[in-house]
Amino acid sequence: MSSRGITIDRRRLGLLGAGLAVTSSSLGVLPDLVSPAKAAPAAPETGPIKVGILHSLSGTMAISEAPLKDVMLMLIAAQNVKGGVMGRQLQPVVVDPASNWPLFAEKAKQLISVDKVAAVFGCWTSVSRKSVLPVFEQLNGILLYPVQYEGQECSRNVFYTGAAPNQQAIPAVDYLMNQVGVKRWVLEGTDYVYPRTTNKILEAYLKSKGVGPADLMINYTPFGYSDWQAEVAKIKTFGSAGKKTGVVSTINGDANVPFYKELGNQGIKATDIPVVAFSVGEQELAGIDTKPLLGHLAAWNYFESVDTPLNKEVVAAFKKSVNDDKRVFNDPMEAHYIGFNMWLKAVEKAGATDHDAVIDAMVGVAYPNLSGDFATMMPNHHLTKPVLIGEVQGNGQFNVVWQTPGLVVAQPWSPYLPESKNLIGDWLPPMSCGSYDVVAGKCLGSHKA
Amino acid sequence: MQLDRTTTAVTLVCVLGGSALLAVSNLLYPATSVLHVPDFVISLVGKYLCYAILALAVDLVWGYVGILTLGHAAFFALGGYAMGMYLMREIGARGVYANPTLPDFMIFIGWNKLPWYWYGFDHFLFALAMVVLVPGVLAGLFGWFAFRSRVSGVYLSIITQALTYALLLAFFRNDMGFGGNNGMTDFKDILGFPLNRESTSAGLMLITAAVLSSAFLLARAITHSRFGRVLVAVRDAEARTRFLGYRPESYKLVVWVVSAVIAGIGGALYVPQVGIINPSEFAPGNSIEAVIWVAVGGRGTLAGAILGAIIVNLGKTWLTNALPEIWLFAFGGLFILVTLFLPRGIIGLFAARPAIRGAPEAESSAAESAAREVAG
Amino acid sequence: MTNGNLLLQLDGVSVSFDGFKALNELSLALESGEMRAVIGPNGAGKTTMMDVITGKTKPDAGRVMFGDDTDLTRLDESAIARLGIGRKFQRPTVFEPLSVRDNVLLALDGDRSPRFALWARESLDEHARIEEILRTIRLGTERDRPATELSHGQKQWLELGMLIAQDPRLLLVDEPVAGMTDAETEATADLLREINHTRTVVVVEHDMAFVRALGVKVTVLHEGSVLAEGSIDQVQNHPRVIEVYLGR
Amino acid sequence: MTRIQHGPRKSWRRSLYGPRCVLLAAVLVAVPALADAARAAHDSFANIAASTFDLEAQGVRELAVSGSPRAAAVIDALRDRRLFAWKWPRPDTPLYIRIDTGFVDARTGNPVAAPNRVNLRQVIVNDSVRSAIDTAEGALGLFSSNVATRRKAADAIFQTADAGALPLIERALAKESDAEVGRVLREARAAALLKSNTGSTSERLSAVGEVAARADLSARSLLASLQGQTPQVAAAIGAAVHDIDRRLQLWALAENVYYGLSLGAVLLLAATGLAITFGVMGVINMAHGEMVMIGAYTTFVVQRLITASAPAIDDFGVLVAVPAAFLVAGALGVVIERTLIRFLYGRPLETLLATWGLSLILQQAVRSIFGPTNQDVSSPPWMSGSIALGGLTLTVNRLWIILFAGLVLAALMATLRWGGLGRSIRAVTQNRRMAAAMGIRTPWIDALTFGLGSGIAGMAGVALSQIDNVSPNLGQNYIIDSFLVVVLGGVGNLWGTLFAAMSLGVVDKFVEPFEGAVLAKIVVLAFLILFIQRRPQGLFPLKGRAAEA
Repeated sequence: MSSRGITIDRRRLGLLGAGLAVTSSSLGVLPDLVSPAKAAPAAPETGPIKVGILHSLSGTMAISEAPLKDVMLMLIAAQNVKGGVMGRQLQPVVVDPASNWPLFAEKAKQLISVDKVAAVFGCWTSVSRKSVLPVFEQLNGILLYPVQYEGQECSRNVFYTGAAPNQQAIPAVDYLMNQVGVKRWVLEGTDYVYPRTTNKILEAYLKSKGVGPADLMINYTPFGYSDWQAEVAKIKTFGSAGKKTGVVSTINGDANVPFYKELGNQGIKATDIPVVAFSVGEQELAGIDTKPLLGHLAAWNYFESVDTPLNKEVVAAFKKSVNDDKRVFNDPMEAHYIGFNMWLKAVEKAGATDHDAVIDAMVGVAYPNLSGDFATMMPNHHLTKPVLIGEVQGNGQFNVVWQTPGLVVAQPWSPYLPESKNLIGDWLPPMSCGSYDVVAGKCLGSHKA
Repeated sequence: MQLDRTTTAVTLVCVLGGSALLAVSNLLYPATSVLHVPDFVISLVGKYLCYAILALAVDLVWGYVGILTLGHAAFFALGGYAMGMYLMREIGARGVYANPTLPDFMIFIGWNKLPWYWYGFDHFLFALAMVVLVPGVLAGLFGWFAFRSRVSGVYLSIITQALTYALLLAFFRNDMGFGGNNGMTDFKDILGFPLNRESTSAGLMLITAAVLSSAFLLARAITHSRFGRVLVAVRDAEARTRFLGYRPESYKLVVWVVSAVIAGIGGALYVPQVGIINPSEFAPGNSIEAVIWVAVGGRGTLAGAILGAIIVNLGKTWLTNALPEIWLFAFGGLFILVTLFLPRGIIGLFAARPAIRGAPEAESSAAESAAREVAG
Repeated sequence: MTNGNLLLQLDGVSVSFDGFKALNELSLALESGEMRAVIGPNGAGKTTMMDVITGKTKPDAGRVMFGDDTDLTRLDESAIARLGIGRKFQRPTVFEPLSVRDNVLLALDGDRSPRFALWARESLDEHARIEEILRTIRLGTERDRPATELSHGQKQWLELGMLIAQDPRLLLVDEPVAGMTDAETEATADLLREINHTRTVVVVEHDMAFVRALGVKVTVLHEGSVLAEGSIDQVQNHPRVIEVYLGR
Repeated sequence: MTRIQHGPRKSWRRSLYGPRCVLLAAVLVAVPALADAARAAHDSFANIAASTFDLEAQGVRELAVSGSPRAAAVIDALRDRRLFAWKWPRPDTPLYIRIDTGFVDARTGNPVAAPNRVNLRQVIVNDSVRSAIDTAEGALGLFSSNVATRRKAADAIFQTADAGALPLIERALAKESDAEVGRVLREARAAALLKSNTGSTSERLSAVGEVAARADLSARSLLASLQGQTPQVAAAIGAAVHDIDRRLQLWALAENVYYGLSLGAVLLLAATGLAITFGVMGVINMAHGEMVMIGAYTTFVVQRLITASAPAIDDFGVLVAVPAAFLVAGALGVVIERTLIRFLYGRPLETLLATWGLSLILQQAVRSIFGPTNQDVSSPPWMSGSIALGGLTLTVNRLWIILFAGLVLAALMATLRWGGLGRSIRAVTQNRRMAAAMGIRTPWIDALTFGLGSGIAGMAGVALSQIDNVSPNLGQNYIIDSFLVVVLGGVGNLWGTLFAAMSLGVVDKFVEPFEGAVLAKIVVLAFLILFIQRRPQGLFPLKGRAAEA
């Protein structure tokens, strides 16, 4: 009897039923449950303009993403003081995708379809971007994505304010090749899409520069890898072939500290084998022992240390807004700064928050970089950027040792990869296509607007 | 018996009725209406129902045979990957590189030919078969080894965790050909129904509800059969059942495989609704989370598993919005409170007599064996 | 003593747990239809002997022949049980959450395969046998209560009932009357004798009065091997037995 | 066995303004060749602020040998980015050094009125310049009175193998008393000789021999880098390189074992605590990893406190942290046992769930207190760098960890065997009732045992803080491995734990080169799953009635 499922006495059965019923019906009122604002029928033309902020505030990615939320809040507050845009105030809608990729998609849906935000600033990892991409394309939203990434993507609904590979990786390699005289290359990366693609591009690029396969070593390690002994020893041996050797590191976040420590301990100094990293910025250096990293390099489009009045002003404003002097300002934060201001301009240009209008208006908008000169939103929804090479300093900051003479135009489709060498993205009519095959003369994939 | 039927009825009504209600108000009422349920709520509910299926699978093995599985999310994810592979092939030439056969991520890592284990996934039925077979076979092998060599109690729990952990690492590797860390996403349509259409997501949710209900009925049928009673017997006094001439291992194996398959189907339904499948689904934490859903709802009461999954996830959705930093405290606290003060879960509160009076004894016997194993 | 053929034969069985010899060259023969009482001080190896017979423990040396041709040491518990060897534990172990009749139902001899269990419906014959057994163990009125609610004595009886349901050729009964009232003990003795009409029984017991009441051949174990064998009076007067029990 | 300090170099500010300057002066008087260079002192600053790094590096070399009394100070300033030059490059550009009080003229060292920043640019260095600075340092170090410094300098000279340094080396050799340093200097000379395309074939051949004798990577890379040699020499070089490679391969094998052992040591540390709580008490503590994490954070806090209060013993903060971590984690363990675990004895699966919940709480708590970012735990000099043992490079921090793991295990075994607590623990685990009857307060012993296990986990955290990130998720990465180690080794058997940890480490490191790090881990896991199923009791099962059933 009692073994058969469960036994209920009649008095309480009602309760149980009620319990389940409440649960199921409560799903109906989820919109109120999950978002403070009541579901509006359609984006209102009056009242505050809502801006979505989609960055992980908890979980493993919180380290990198939480500061971006602070930047956005600062920018929005500042803009509201200036009277908002088109006479309307801006209202931030912050959600926490908790470093959980499916949750990113869910929250994106909520922001666009329930909160009816005018634009979303968010995502960090490639996988989070990939998981929200279909949502933005389906609901025709606007995403401003502030992080350097692997490229090979060009969506109409996304504005990539971070660097494409040719705006970070390739100049860095040029620097090592020409300024430091590196002849032998180690491409060391964490095993996920960004390093894989970047290294593929670099491999092709280096080959095109006449680097033989014997002088190229590519190596992948898992996330959070901490036991670098063998790997570093490999690099050491590889570097003992009598040619100047350099390491191009696409190692992700947490694995970096043990890596540099091991380098230091095995006696590899930046002067022997320089390491240039693409994922190590001020935020990553904050609060780690930088001694082992001294003199190693990083390639970004911005460093907090760049010496321009505008930069000093913005950084100061940020530190004030979070009233913490120890907080740092890094490349993706600058990207958000530029992206946000570009979006404002676009809204004013379009005279509305209507997505299609804004998307078209964005292209061609220019705004000053914190590192000087102007960033322009190109028809491929990427920015023109300067590329800076910085050396790690004792104080967790970078010192710029080299900088591209001019601005670099992004190539989301790498010309060094066979599958994408004929592709370009151009969202201006007549082309209006994210992946246009200039040879076949037709638009590939489903990116046609 | 009478009362038990009523519980079942209540559960079915709530699952089917509730979801139907939502679907209707989503499709019939215009977006302007107050009664309109936004699209994302539908996919949200769909997600919850998938979790409920997973919870059901966990309850079947934990509640009735006392196998505390810390790796069931692995079967869930495998089912999801099987479905994901189908959806990937469905994209066809609409991918970024317009390659009719190769998924984008393969071109990404420079493959020019489809690996053999991707063959056939362009057929929906084949994919469905895999959804059932892959988790089933893996569970079969794993269980056959484990149960035959009488690995039990915490040891079993630990190696189930190791299993899902190993799979996690494996699927992270890009060379595996399953999209590495990014997994698979950007799906276009399923059986020709575009995934981005409201009616599709509503339909998927309804199907999920239907599957959940039938899984519930199946599980109920199993646990009510003589087989089910043997399971309880094995859970509480495995040695005794041996001396009665039963082979506990074969009973465990059967229910283990069934449970894994249910979990796999849940995963298959999960993927089209959340639009992405990637290795993070294998994370050991997910499996343990599923166990706590069951614990909250009430272990060994199938209805409780469903209730728990939905309630906990509602709380998660709400908390991650309202107070992100509180979330982990609340969730962790839930584990402790439930195990300390609510060993029979929410349903237990309603049950006149212990739903599984055996539970504490069951544990203590398990404990003794553990104690014996570690004695000295 | 009946002069039937040998049903069970332990032949030089030794079991040792790191150094400590639980069974030491134990040899013991049992005729079918016989009831045998096994006594001995703690650590004499009584329970270990049962473990060996039922396949729970594999001996380091020696054979355990069941009938003429089956060596039990090669089989596992469930196989041995299906050969027709039933065991009752010292501490009554029944399936607590299951109802009394379900306990008996699961014990009824028959197909033990999962496939069968999945589709099995309770047949009339099964029903009849369950009712009969419930009557024999005097739990008819308790049939639908969960076993966990039974008194200690009732659990002991339920377990015996399950043994009967198994319909074994050989019963191994470990301290059946531990913690029973005199009346219950009396009844249990009767029940065992009744069972013995059709089956071979081995009773391990401390309670001398009970063993005397059974009035059967007694085997005394000491330090893992047979110390003495015979009627209760014979063994009680056996000098070495006295020495072992009373010490010097 | 020679000890090379690879750790972060001390800033010149400390080292040079003091004895080094004197030393430099000494060099100057000692070396007439440099003295007449000094006459050209005013030029020697020309390139120091050059517009290209190559020219700048050139400038550093010039300045280093120029013998200008300001050389050390200027090079020091350059390294620390305190050197400022006229924005628009010109040979006689004014050079300023920023000091705390203001600016001084780089050439004279006299204070100057703060120049208008607008016209100044900070002179920056990159790696090529920095290596030039290293050579300069080497040049100066060669004449140190301290043998170790000379040894280091000689090594630096050898590494850079700069033909221009030949005369310098010769002078140093002439004065060198220490045999060891002398050898290195001769090697350096040989290297420099080979670089400079001077010297007769026979000289060059012997030089090759001398360099090859080092038989290490730097020798190999030097030889491999030599181009356009006479066939005879080239052949000798080829043979030498091949010979070195062959030796290195053997060493590589030994090195792999070392890597395996050090990984094993880490696993052992992480698992030892668990061997107590799980192995001895049978408590499934999923929050074990968090105990390790808390130990690591304790290290962080202790270091902070010491830096704040007693900078003198800064380098030994780690040592202080060991007992601290033990106490903190141990105390926490006792609290947990009293408030949570004890209600769950005999219900291992519930314990598992509850402690998992606990681990989430602990992680989030640490995240809220210290923030989500990694914390900065620095490695003291005596724990960084590496020891060269023949062809082996043994990293010092790993050596310490291996040693530490051994000590912890030994101490634990001793406690269990001879300690009063250990006796009671064994009594309780063997026969609780009897122990209680004999007046042992079993609940208290339970608490202490759990505390002991947690405390050991805390000490593991101190070690891990030296090689891994100190972040809230630190423990997560070790919990599964720890359980597998304990189970593999045979529960309740410390020797088994030791053996299991070490063999896992070595296996992992030997699979890694072939399969890559990820697959290595997977292979090990798969192997473990199968193994545990074959031998549920682990490598060293406990026999006995208890273990049966």
